[in-house]
Amino acid sequence: MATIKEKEQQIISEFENFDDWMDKYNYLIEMGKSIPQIDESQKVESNLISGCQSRVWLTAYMDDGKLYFKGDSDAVITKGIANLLIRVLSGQSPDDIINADLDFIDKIGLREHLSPTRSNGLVSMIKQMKFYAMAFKAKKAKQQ
Amino acid sequence: MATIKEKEQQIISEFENFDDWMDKYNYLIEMGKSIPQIDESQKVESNLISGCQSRVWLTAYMDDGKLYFKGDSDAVITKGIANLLIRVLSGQSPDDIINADLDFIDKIGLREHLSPTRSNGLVSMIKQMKFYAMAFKAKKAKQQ
Amino acid sequence: MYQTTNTGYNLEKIRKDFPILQQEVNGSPLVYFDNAATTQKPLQVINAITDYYHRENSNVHRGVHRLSVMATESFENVRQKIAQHINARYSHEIVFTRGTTESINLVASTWGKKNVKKGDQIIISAIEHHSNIVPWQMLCEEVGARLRIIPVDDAGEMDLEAYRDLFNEKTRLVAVNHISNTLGTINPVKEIVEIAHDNDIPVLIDGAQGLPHGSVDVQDLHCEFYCFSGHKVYGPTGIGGLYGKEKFLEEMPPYQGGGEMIKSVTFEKTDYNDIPYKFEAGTPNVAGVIGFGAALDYINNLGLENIKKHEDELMHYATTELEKMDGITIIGKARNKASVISLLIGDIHPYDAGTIIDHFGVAVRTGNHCTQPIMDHYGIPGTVRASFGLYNTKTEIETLLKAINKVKEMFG
Amino acid sequence: MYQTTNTGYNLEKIRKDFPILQQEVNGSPLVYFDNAATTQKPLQVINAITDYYHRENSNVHRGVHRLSVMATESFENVRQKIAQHINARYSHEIVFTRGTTESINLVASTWGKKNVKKGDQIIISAIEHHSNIVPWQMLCEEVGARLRIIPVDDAGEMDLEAYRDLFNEKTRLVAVNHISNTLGTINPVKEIVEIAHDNDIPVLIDGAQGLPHGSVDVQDLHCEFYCFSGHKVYGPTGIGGLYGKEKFLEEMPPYQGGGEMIKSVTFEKTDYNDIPYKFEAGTPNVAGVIGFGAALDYINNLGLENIKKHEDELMHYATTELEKMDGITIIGKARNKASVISLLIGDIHPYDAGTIIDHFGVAVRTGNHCTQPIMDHYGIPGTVRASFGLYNTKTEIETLLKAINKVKEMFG
Ligand SMILES: Cc1ncc(COP(=O)(O)O)c(C=O)c1O
Ligand SMILES: Cc1ncc(COP(=O)(O)O)c(C=O)c1O
Repeated sequence: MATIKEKEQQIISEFENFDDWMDKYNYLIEMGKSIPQIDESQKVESNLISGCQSRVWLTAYMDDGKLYFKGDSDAVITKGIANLLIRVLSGQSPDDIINADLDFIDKIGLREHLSPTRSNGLVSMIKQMKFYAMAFKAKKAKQQ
Repeated sequence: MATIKEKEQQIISEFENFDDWMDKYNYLIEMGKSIPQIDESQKVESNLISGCQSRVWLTAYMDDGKLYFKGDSDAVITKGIANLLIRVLSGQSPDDIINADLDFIDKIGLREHLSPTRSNGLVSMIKQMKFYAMAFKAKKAKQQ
Repeated sequence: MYQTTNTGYNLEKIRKDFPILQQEVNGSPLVYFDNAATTQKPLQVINAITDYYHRENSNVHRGVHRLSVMATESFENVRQKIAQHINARYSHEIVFTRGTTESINLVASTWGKKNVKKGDQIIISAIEHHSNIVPWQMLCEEVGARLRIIPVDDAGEMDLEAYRDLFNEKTRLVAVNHISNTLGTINPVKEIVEIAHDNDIPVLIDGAQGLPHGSVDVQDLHCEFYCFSGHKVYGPTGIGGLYGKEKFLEEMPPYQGGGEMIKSVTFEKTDYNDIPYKFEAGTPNVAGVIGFGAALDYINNLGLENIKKHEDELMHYATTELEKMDGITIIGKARNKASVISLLIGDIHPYDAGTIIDHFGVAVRTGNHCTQPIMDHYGIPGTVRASFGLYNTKTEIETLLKAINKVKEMFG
Repeated sequence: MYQTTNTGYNLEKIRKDFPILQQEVNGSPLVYFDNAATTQKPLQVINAITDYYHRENSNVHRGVHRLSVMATESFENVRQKIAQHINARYSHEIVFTRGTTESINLVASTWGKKNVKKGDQIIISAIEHHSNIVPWQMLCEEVGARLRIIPVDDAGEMDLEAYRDLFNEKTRLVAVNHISNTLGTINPVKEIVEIAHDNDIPVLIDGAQGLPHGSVDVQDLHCEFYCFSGHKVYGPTGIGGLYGKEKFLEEMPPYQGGGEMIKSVTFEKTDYNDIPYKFEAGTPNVAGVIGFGAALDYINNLGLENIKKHEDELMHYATTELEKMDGITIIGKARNKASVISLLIGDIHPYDAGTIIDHFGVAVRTGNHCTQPIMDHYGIPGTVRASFGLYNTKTEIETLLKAINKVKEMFG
């Protein structure tokens, strides 16, 4: 399994192929549309991260010491970016997730979507992912 | 007895003699100091017009259809200007007092002391003088 | 250069007054269609603020020195100018606040707390901005009163028959907006006030969008309160006002405590100042007030009727063109509308649409526009909103149409 | 040209940053000694406001378009800058308000109403600004609590022994000023907080005069709340802030209702936003915030220590010279004093003195300085107050001394 850094680098390379913003967004839309990530039955209040502009749903589970995420959003671009984040963080260890700085978002020119004041739900989604990582880590520590 | 306009003109002429602001203020100070207008015993709450910067006391009485004022202030310049106002309005009929526009204050260059926001009490004093005039007029009308 | 049938309205010259419009965004000229959120400022306003700081900045009221006298005069002149602009009877009926939101809160926390009791009712409409909902909700919660809602039909118009029926012996206040920031509906406020007065109930009007779009005459409207923001009418941020009928302001308890709003203070007893000062505790936003005055001068120089005519022209043009396009739903079709258009592009999420439109340099707003209940009414998460100001052009609308076509293409 | 022992403090250059200081008043160069009322603004601040309106003006938060993103970033950067400036732990501990007065009112009407009940007591001092008296009086009146007053001695210092004795099981809050605007006393706020905390009581500090005169470290002070105004620290009017410890802000009910401060609104139920937004209803004074940030940059560039050293020098020079003159009484002689001098000239009324001094182009303040109780304590109607800022000079003080001599001559 590739590390977070390796996966980030992969995505950065993919985005380097795009000449203009429209190609980039078309790719995001593609990703947002093509990958259904979460069951409709899981789109419930408790999995909802409300942003003022768009809504994000997130679920997580632990398997063999790694954390896996599924996500969705009512806005396609938000969903596309959410999927990039999930691609990078899903399947990693809680510690790596907690420490990830995710600056690839910056490098591929989508920083503004992660502004805390954009309220598309993505900033809260990252917080929630790290929160899950901390929670699973604490649970594991207790069990040992 | 001179009319209000005549008295205003008199004061304007007096002030035309002054070359600079200092002479003008010296004259005001003179007037403020030399003319004790009101009995100490009358400097009571009910005669007080409170300004935030200086305090003004005012009393009034009616004699033979004319209204007479006495006034005082804890600040000398305020007192000087108060005395100018009294000189002009005292001994006039209620109607003339109500209608007086007192623009001589402007002409002798003391307008800023009569700004409603200067709060030396002078604006309220003029209001109070006109209020007395209206009250005495109403009383007289009733008696007839 | 710019098409307009509005002779005498020199759009080219007007646009030069707004430095921000000369800017490029994402390589395209900025098209600013977010005027309902806030308007851009002409040089006349910016310069008035600069001049104030260069020449007379000082704390107002009670100073004996020259700067303070000058600043106070400029400050109070604007109060008078606003009073004239909305035809208030007295300038002391104008209270300076941070903006519409604070004006409404002021009334809720002074007049409201004195007059609204347990079991009482306050009437608002289904098409209010959060700023004209939440203060009343908070008041209701505190005293145990409740809100009654004037329903709104699908066109975005209030149901006046239903409104009439809401009155009963528990009604204490009607609070409605003059013009909806989301749908553009120009509400029949004069009639609303008349009906309320037939029931002896006072009316507060949220005029945030009323002041920018035509002339306001509070004596003609007969409303008890009218609330407005400077930044929505080409003035600075951080300043606005509350008009209140003298008698109402007189009887209201004070708002915030502090300097300016008192006559005398001892630890035992404090005497409050006269209106409007009773409601203006602390150092006011003097530069903001000066800029607000310059903004009113600016629009009055252009002519309120001219501005309205221009904006209406833009709105009708945009509406006609949008209705020609496939898959566009315009939300809000009141007969009497100001220059605000809310729309949906197919079932494309407003956030997606707004993101793409931004890349064409066009600033539209997306989301619920702080009017969530009316979004819930339509069953939608939000809209894309284009709102036009006095400097916008038909060419700019064409750019928007192009961007919308691109959105359809990309998400189609 | 300007004498100063403060090497590296280039007064001549600094003065060029302040366009208003180039002005004449009554034929003499303006001498601005009313800095405790409000300070003048450097070009850096004025330009920041102008730039903002020229380049990024937009409503903040929640917009997806470029201007809104830019404005929001600039806006939030200033929040962070302020947090750093006063060493707050988190930037969400900074709430934007109109100024100190509103910050105090905010705490009184949220934290206060929740925590102060009938019979409770609030401790303030005899030397507070009306803005730190009246909000507590209003709160006390509403809930049936009462004020306890820390006495002040003739030098203008609080009696800490008496303060200690004021605490009892009914005490709920201590609210005191950092630096007195009338007497210049720098109060021992750290010790005051310690004593309060020994009694488990939170402390609000009125920092209106604290922020302009030295560095403030809220974590070192350990205070629960710290209130300040932008316009007193070379920033614009209409903007200020409240620092509150996270835990306190979290637990406080919201302040005003409206846009920005909510997460979701239905007519049945409203969810409030996180701190600090919960307390920031309505469109904020964005340009004011930007200018405030520029002001902090400006004083930090000069160096807080340098400014303080310069101001202290002016104050000591003025004090020494005034003490040499006959018939001058300086009111307030605390050992630890900021650059504020209140004085009486014989028994000449302050209004008379101020009027004459103004004719020399010197702006001093006269009156009770919104601190009537301390005037009552001294049994005087007011004082003449000269307060120095970072741009003042010894030459200017000499002009003041000349004017005072003239006052003595004219009223002698
Ligand atoms: C000590 C003190 N507290 C409070 C205030 C009130 O500040 P503002 O008027 O900016 O709200 C001032 C200034 O007037 C002050 O000097
Ligand atoms: C109809 C309406 N009411 C109230 C407001 C609130 O105005 P402000 O944010 O200036 O307080 C707005 C603007 O956001 C509005 O459009």
